[in-house]
Amino acid sequence: MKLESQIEAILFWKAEPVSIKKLASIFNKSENEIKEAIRSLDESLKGRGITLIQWEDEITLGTTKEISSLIESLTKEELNKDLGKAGLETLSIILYQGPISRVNIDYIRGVNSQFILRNLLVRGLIERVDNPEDQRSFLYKPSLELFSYLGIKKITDLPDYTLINEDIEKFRKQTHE
Amino acid sequence: MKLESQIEAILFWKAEPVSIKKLASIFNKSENEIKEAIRSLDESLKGRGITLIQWEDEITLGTTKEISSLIESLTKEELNKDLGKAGLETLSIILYQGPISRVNIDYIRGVNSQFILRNLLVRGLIERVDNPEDQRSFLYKPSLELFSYLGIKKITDLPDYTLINEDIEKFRKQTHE
Amino acid sequence: MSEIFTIKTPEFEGPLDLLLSLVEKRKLFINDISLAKVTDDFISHVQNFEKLPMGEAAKFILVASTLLLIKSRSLLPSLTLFEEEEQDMHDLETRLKIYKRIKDASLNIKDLFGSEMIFSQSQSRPIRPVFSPHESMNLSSLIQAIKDIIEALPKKEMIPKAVIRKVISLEEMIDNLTKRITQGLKMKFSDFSKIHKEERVNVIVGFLAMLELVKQGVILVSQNKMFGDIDMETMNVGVPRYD
Repeated sequence: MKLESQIEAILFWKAEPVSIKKLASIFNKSENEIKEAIRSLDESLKGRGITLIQWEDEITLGTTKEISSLIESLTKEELNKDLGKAGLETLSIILYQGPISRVNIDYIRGVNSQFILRNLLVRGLIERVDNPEDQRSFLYKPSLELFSYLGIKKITDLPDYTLINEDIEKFRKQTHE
Repeated sequence: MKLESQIEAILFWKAEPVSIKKLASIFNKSENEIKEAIRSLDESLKGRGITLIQWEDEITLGTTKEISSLIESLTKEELNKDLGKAGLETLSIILYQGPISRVNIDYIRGVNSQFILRNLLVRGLIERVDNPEDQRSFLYKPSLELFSYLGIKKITDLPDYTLINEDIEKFRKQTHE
Repeated sequence: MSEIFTIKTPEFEGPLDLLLSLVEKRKLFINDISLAKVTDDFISHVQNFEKLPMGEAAKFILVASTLLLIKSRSLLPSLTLFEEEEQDMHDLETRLKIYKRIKDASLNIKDLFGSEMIFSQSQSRPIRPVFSPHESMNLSSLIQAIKDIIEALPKKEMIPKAVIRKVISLEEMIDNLTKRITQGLKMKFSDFSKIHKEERVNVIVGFLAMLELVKQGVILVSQNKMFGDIDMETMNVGVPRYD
């Protein structure tokens, strides 16, 4: 059985985001071999009812977005689609610039983001990870749940992802010249 | 999008057996059309990690047989894994505050508890019951096994039971003002 | 339950949001010229905010003071500023540019959010539980966990009773300045700003007021050396003051 199919089975069974590192340890393969298999799995899933969602090191399976309106009509779970101005701004910063610290989010927004961050964490739209550069603080990153809400498979599916980040980088450089 | 892929998506999302009759009504097709599509889905899934499991009139998706021994050993491994701080936090809230909805657990923890709840359910530490106030959600409460494992007879035997619940109540009130 | 913790300033998410809306209302690009143009609008908005929590008000005032620097520079190009002030001015421009980029992007995010969702396996799918508590889960660790949670619960932010003092208006400052000048005194700008030594913003407002007076031809200003004090005197009353 091909590695890509084995990975598919594990993702289906886990039904939550799994890291490439974890998959490498399960199958006793290198991370590169896993990444390669994920790429071919993604290819094989084209035209199928299920799809692969990935952000950096984490992957999970979901339904294709072509069927979203049908499932939405069938689901009993409550879908909260209201973000509000503060939520929308903060999510956009985290999507385009994440993982990012609260200080940097506040810097871009010009206001304190503490409570809106808590709110987004509670809703599962973002996740908090340790800041490798500062033990006392956290970095915020998009969750795969957020990707599901947006109907994107990977971060580069966001409109103008590269362009926007290049622009922001350019603005930053100009100040420090 | 082909009907077989749409069926695949619905089965994936439902993650429990669905009758052919039900599928026919969801897609507004005849049962024969559904059966035809299921046959081609079954064909398409050959060699993949996910397979169709059909029993009498009901079908569902599952992992392939080839990988079942791996999944079995992973399941055992998972069950014995320490759930860490997230597990302790969530379980303690359910212990003191249960039956409690996920929204309320998330609110107290300040993060989303979707995955950790499922892990606690799988371990038989908590139980899921219908929420009488909201058809779309569940309430979570400690399992009887957990009670006897912890050596408590009734919930009020928990240390500082009243005090702790008062503190949480205070937090709720203050933020709802 | 979702917006409980957000403290909203009237209409605007914060000073950058207000500033951006002012620049965009005039259909301007973000640069020092456009920022100088909207300075007065910004200050008059801030003056109209009746009650702001302390922390939030400070953020608005900080931006206002940087805008005043930018405006002063545009009125008096030879004006020498401290390095830190130069940095603040560049910084504000950069922040506003980044903020605008993010805000524009957020419109796309808004359209995408919830429109064509990807669904994961249903949370209500059946479970066959196997009772397997981990040894780390015992009564004392669970009690410790809930106590830690209670300890970490966010405390409600106290909205300070003291309403933030309004930024002294440009008009008040001009009046004040005119009065002193016409009393025939020749005074140094640093003396003048000592009278209002509250906040840096007041010094700057004072400075700006002075520049306005210069423009109106009411007073004469001389600066003998770089970073030196600025002497002010009225054009019609020539009574010198000796230190």
